[in-house]
Amino acid sequence: MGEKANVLIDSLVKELASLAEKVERAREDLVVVEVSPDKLVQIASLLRDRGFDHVASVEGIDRPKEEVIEVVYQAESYDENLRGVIIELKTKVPRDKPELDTLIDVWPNAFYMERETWDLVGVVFRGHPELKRLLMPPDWEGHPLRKDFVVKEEGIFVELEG
Amino acid sequence: MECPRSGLILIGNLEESARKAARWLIEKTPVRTIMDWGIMFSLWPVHFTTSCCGAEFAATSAPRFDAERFGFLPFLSPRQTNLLLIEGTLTRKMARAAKIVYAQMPEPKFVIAMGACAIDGGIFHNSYNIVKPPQLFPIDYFIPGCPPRPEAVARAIVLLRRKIRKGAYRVSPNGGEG
Amino acid sequence: MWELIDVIIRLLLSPPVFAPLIYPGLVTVLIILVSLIWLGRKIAAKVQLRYGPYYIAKRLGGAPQLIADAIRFMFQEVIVPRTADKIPYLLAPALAMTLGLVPVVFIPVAPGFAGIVTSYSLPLALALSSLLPITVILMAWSANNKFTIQGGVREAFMVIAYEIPLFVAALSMGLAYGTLSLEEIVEKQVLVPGAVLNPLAAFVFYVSMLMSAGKLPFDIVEGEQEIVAGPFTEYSGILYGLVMGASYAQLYVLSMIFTEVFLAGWHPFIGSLGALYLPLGGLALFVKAYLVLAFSVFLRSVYGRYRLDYALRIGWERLFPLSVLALFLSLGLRVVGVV
Amino acid sequence: MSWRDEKLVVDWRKVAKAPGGEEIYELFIGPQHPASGHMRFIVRLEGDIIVDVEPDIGYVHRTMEKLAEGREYIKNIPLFERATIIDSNNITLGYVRALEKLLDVEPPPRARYLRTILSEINRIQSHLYGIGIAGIMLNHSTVFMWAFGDREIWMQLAEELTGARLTHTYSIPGGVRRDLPDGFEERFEKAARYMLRRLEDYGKIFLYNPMIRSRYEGVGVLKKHEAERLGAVGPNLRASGVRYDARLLGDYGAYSELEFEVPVQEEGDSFARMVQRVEEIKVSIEIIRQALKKMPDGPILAEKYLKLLPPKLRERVLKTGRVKFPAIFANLRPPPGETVARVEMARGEVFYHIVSDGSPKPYRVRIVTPSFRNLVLLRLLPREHRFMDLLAIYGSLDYFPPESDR
Repeated sequence: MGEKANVLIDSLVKELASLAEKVERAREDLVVVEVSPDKLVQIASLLRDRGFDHVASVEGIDRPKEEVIEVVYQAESYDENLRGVIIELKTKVPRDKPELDTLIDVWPNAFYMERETWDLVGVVFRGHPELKRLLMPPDWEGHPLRKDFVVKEEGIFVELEG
Repeated sequence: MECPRSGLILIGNLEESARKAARWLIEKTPVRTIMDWGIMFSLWPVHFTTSCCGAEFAATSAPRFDAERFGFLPFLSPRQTNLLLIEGTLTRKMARAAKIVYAQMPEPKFVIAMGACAIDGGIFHNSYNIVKPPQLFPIDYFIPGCPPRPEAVARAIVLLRRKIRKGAYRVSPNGGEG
Repeated sequence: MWELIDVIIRLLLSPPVFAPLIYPGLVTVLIILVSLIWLGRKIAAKVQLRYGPYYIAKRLGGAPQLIADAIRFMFQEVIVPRTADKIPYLLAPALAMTLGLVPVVFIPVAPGFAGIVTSYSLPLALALSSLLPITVILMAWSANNKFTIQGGVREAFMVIAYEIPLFVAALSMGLAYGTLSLEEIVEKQVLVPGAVLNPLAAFVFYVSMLMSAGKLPFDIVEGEQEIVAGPFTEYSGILYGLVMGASYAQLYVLSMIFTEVFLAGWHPFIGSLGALYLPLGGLALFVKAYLVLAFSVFLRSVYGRYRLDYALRIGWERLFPLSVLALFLSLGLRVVGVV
Repeated sequence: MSWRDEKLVVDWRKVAKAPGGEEIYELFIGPQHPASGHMRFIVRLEGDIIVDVEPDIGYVHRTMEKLAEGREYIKNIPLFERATIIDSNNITLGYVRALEKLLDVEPPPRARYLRTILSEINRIQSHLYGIGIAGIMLNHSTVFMWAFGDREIWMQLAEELTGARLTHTYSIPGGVRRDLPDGFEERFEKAARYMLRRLEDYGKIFLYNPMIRSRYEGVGVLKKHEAERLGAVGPNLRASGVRYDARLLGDYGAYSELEFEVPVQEEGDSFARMVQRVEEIKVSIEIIRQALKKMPDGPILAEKYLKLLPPKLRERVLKTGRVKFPAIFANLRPPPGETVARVEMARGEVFYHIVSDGSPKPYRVRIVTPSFRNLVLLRLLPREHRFMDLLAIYGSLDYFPPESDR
């Protein structure tokens, strides 16, 4: 990656260190930032001003052992020297009441991704105008990507049901 | 009104006698063979791509495996077509649509289940969002493969034509479940 | 006994019975329906590097494909949706087919041989052929389905866009020849066909003919990718067969008028055949009309579909001024006395 | 009621408020429709103007992320391939790259070249599929038949290379499954010359046909800064003037050793997107030509896995060029950790994020496909256009529902 890119990333890492709980450069093209839920919007708008103007993915990882759902925003940029880097914003949200502020004002293209995260993992994004089923049928209860939603594994004899 | 002599005396209400006349006309063998010949050569599938096998369904009507040679012309709405091709996985949401489309199609209709997913779930067999088509429609032919080659789809069409030619489709009860 | 058969034969061969029934009438339309749609599919297949209907009759190249389709349509269950109101829903296709065929009565096929010989056959034929859109709107309304209403509204827009240029172009030719009877127009084109005389009118007539029959690139009423089958979405079985036949019948009638007004009708008149039986002499008319039909069906494999407002703009801002120009052109021809 | 907003780029609250009322005509262009594909559009019209279009997807949601958590690592490759069956090497390459970063194994140079060749063949094949579908949306059946007919040539090339028409499952962690069959260069050269000639015919009958241009030009304009902020990907992004391509990151395949120029259009309307796809086919043909010339010799599976094979089997693999999977593939146990990979598919950039906890099955696999990224465009671009423009925009965006629903 270009020399200018490294300079930019290091300045960004230092800047984020003050706000976020933990910032580390996991790989050459990946910066992992752990943030508490309330400071998320502030850090996201800082990233947007630094050039990371859209989000590559919004995902929810269910961790039942630590009683927490980890919501991960991966921010990306298209301009010349920042294009190789992905900034990973991680926040932890309690599993029984997963609530978070929506980021569609900062990153407009997170609209459908947040809606899908609610649909599959069950994280409620406060302020999202259209939180309804996206991929699952409209009358579906429960959130399939949670670890307690068990799918029958590949048995040796797949029994014929129905 | 009981008729003393046997044979066909069409009196009584119009509706019932019209239906009897129609059935009498259809049952005559020359009319039935013409009807089978007509249906056999114009199997129009409805434009309803259910899943990723749709790419191979499109390749079947493409120039290399030209299915229009059999009179197989994908047509617009379920009303004018008589063949429903379930292409690949049938998710719950799509299954509702498929049942409605099957119900909308006029009577001499046939169903071909294309791809391993349409037979018994294929690679997605243990997914919670999958429905197995044999539970929904009376299926005439299954095409194995994921995705099946266009030759396999063409073979299914030819087999279906042979079945129609023999008139075997009339034996199966019309009101398949669903 | 023989006189009776002789009377029947003479009755059959007399113009008022033969014209509507056989030559320009029902039997020809049946032949046109069966062969034209098959020809269209074969031409489109040839352009698209494939075979088209083939296995139904290998040696004939799949010719009886349309007969198979017609039989299938005949034996398919006719579904009348509960929400549609039944009477107009069931009658409209039959009405469409009849209105598509009625103008055939006025089209002369040989000097002095037409269903009804009048001196106003051109405006009468055109006026009757413009009744068809009304039945299409009736179908759209009675089927009571969201897509058909969209189709009906589109048909209403399109009718006004192509009807006026069609009439003005045809009547400008009548003005040029000083007569409104198709027979005299054809008689006057012995040396110079109408298209050479007034190419503007020929172009405007042809394009608005395509718009009226809904052939590509003006396939907007039956926009199959946007509104499934336009006004004919809910029809199944023989009703859809009738409706599809009606649009081809209208195309056939308009192309017969087009050949008579612009391509010098039956003119290389085959005297020997004519002597045997008058309409046989008019074979050239049928051949020319069939070529015009084949070309308009060939356009299916060349063009996409215009947007509705673009097609209306073509109708209003290009075809209508052109047809007025054609009117002045033929006025000039009339004054100069070329004809 | 335009959705554009200076500060926020998109004012989602205004967009999400469905306009009700007397004169709104709501149409369900549903899963069964000649042109809707595997999804449903809920279109709200006011006269002929589209007031709001809501894509209702999820009809082909085969729950790949949940199934991936229940299967071993190697079994997920054919699973993720079913998301985009017409571009299968590119989508599996993303998963394999992420897995290789976890296992930190690097494919040998020859395998990287082979992966690039198959990726580009799939790109051409997928672009032709897109052009064909866009053509049938305008009822131009000739370009549909031509595109699907010419696509068969590339499918046959891919079949010779991998053995399957569509579902190749060609890239495996550490390399590829098959070596190049002999005589591949001549057949490719013939196919390339034929394709370049055919692209002129596509231009004459479809792209530069005045009738089709009237349907495409000025329709569905996506300006440059909106394309960036909305995260558009692939040809839709490059057609709006942004020179971004995941291949330029040099992270996978042999793209860093080949010179190729990423085409970019400026206008950003539907016509630019269609021209962009035709240009990208030409660039892909150029890439394959260079790759075939510069291809080094050598093994096609990483040394780390080759030495696990018994010696006699290893000889056969090196001689016949057909890889036999070493026993360890049955339950690969990558170290706990997370990796991210991005691969340029035909429709755009696919994004993978694998979280592993050391067990033979991944803890969580996140896949964001390019069509899912373009879904935002499908919601916003058709607003304030004519009803018939909806399909022109839908065709030009080249949106493939099974890939978006996963």
